[in-house]
Amino acid sequence: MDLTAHPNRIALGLEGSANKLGIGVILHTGSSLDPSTSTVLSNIRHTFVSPPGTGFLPKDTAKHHRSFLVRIAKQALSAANVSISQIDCICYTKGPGMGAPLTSVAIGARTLSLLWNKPLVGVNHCVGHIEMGRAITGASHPVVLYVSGGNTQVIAYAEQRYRIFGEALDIAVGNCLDRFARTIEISNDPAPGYNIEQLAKQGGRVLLDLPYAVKGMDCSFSGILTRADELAAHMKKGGKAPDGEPITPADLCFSLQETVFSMLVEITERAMAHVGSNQVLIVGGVGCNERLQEMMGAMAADRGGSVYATDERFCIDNGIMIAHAGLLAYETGFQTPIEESTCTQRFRTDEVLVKWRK
Amino acid sequence: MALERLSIENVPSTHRVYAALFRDVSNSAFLQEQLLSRNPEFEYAFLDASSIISRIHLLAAIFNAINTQTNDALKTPNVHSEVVLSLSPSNNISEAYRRWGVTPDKTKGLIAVKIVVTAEEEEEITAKKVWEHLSQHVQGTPIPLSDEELSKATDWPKVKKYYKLNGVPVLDKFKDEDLKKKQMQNLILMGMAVRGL
Amino acid sequence: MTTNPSQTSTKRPPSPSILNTSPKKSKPSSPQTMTADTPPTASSFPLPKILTNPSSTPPLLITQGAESRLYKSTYLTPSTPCALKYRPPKPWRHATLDSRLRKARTTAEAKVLEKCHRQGVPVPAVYGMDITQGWMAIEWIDGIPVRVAINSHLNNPQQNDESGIKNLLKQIGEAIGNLHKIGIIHGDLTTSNMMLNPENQVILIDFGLAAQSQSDEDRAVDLYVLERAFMSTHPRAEKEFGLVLEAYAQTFKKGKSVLTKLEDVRMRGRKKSMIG
Amino acid sequence: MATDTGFPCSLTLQVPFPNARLASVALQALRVDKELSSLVTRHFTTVAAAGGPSDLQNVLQIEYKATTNRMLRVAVNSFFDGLALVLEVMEELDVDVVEERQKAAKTG
Repeated sequence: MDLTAHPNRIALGLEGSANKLGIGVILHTGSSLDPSTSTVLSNIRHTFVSPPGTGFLPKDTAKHHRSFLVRIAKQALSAANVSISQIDCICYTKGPGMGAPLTSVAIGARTLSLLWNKPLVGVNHCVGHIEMGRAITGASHPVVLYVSGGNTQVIAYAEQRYRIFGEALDIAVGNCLDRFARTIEISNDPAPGYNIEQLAKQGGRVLLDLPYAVKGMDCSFSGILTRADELAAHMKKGGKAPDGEPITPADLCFSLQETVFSMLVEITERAMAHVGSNQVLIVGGVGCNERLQEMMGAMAADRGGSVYATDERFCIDNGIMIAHAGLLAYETGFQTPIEESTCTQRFRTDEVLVKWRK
Repeated sequence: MALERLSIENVPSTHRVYAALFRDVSNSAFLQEQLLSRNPEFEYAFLDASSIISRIHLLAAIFNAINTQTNDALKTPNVHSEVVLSLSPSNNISEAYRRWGVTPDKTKGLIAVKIVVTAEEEEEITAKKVWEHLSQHVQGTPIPLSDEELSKATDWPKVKKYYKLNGVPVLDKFKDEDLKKKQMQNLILMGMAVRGL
Repeated sequence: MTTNPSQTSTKRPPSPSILNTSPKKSKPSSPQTMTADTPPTASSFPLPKILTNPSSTPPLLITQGAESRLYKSTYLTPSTPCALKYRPPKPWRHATLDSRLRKARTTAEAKVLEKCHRQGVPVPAVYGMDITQGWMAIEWIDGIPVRVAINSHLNNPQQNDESGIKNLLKQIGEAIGNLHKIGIIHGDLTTSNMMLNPENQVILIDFGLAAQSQSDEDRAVDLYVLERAFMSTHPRAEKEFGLVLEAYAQTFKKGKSVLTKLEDVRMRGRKKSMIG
Repeated sequence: MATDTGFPCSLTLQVPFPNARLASVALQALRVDKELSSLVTRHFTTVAAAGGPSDLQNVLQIEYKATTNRMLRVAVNSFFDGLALVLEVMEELDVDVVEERQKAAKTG
């Protein structure tokens, strides 16, 4: 059966691989052979915010997702204003991510799939980000920088796979920023990275020396975090910057951002040079950062291209991207049988057969 | 006239570079004395030809010196003394003068280099003046500044010592003398390029 | 008369991107190409002034790499072809960090190339450089990037040149083994950063991220970087990559323990799909 | 009940549902995820309620076996977390409930 023969296809997507629970409804119109149109019918999110100085633990995050799943699903359905009979499939995040939160959301997705008698589609979280980014920005063949709390990857499409050209060899960049936010005990609300960004805007007087660790198209952040933590301890003891002024949290946030973002822009540029592309798409939670977008934009412009980024509705984890990527796969005939609808903490971007692209 | 106007890639069009090679020089002490006393009549780089292996070797030193001058980063009094320092793989200036500069009694083969900034139309007069002055003061036999003549003058054991080319594994690999010399030249250019790094 | 290199270069036809690996689309790239044949784009930073002075071969932009531009020109004499590698300032990067990185990388690159030469590992020679301006003139290597060579093998299966590709992969392993043996880490091993010269010898190029190290960990990461670049660049030759590692361990006696370490590095890499 | 030598601690849960369909939904939704520990085994079935018609399999039955009581408790607690979500989804998002609510929203 050619599903794209249906003029309208609708999917419900559920995401909960980290501390955001997101549920959204997407509509695809037109044949997928022609450029089909994607319309966001609803995109609802609820974030588990842990107290300053702490990270989100799997157990608490899973509990949050279970408590809010029905409420958020009801909101998503009512905002989308679609009836159950109009929905073609239920999409959920198969991985990668934290086990317990993923499983909680998967249980909800399976129950809906069984109750509504709709096929289930397991989606790779990273592919969700990439496809949503492409759909929103119209970037056709970009090098993708995927930066979040769990992932740092430079990706480009080739021969039915999103191939990983570069990645963090230890912790993800978002994890580095989040953990540093804990070190200096700044708020996790709305997100630690957001608060680092705001603080960094007050910095700029000095650039404190942090390790710069790029290896080919890969990079590493744990050494930088260690050094930044040391500098924070130095600051708490009244330490001074090279210019003789006391070190401030703003100096630290500024220096940390400037250093890690330079690394990200550099590995992205390397990938662009390597594959011969001048488009960059930034996805993932860290992709909201305006300084990162600005640096990336300047780099891309220098190469005669441009940067594509989405706002917080789409770059922060959400349900709509899962619905969208799931529906793309579903349109090619892909389904996940209930008995195989497990979750997996480790699920590499390049494991997915991207059948919907040429 | 045995004075050659050297054409070097990327040298500013305002610069003129002249050089001459002499053999059997008998007044090296006098020549060095003029440099030491900063005699304005003697703004030259006087190089000991036995420490130079080829034209490329010489050109590289001259280009490096001119580049340093255009960057306003001279480490020695002027562009001519900078040519001497440029030949060295280390930052020790007096050692560079001793090894590549004119040395009383020891220097028999001499390369004189003159770098001037002049307009194109004055070029001919300038060259003539330079040669008149040189041939008047250098007591020796002018010969063509060719790779062949330079080769004859080269004191290899000395050059190998100066550029640390003894016991370098790569040089044993080459049977062919030309290839071996090219390898040595590359190593010399690299030694000069990474000077002090 | 000098010409503006960026103007000259924009007229060059774009070369095939690595993603077009299908036989129909990919064209053999020019034998003049020294490294990744990315279409050069207009440059907002001209070359340092000294390199814009008269030359018999004004610098022609060959590639705009990530952190450097590569030009073809001549050095000192019209008969000495060279590659000019220029690291332009990156305006998007903090000026302090930018100047620190550019200087450090140019210095490290030159030192590594010198060491390779002295130890007999074939790499391009450094003819001259200026670390404050961020350029170096290096020996021009004729030939084609190994990436192009591999792809042309892959795209001509009827030629039955399986031995050709195997021999090439073996040579790659040997070249890296020899490099690691003398305590150097390339830092950016890809099949675009290797040339196959007219004598069919594999020459490693672009030591812009190279470092000196004797540690198995660093060596393993070096191989891992290549492995990943190889898999994404030549997915159809994925299974053959083992030949590179085999030849590596044969050339470099301590290579066995590096390969063991490589397993760890791979595992760590896989973990990257986990949170935290 | 006979106890396995390696898995001495056991517990059988029975969860009655209004009908066999919902019991089956719960079973399918909950049995997919593997037990995280190898120290716990479990078996899902649907059975008829004691004293009810034998063809009405409206009870979800899970037999747990574990090496220690602690492992058993962890596994069963986790099961209840999942079950609670399944029940809530059934109550609030089953087809008839949603349709009801959408109709009400349109008329109201």
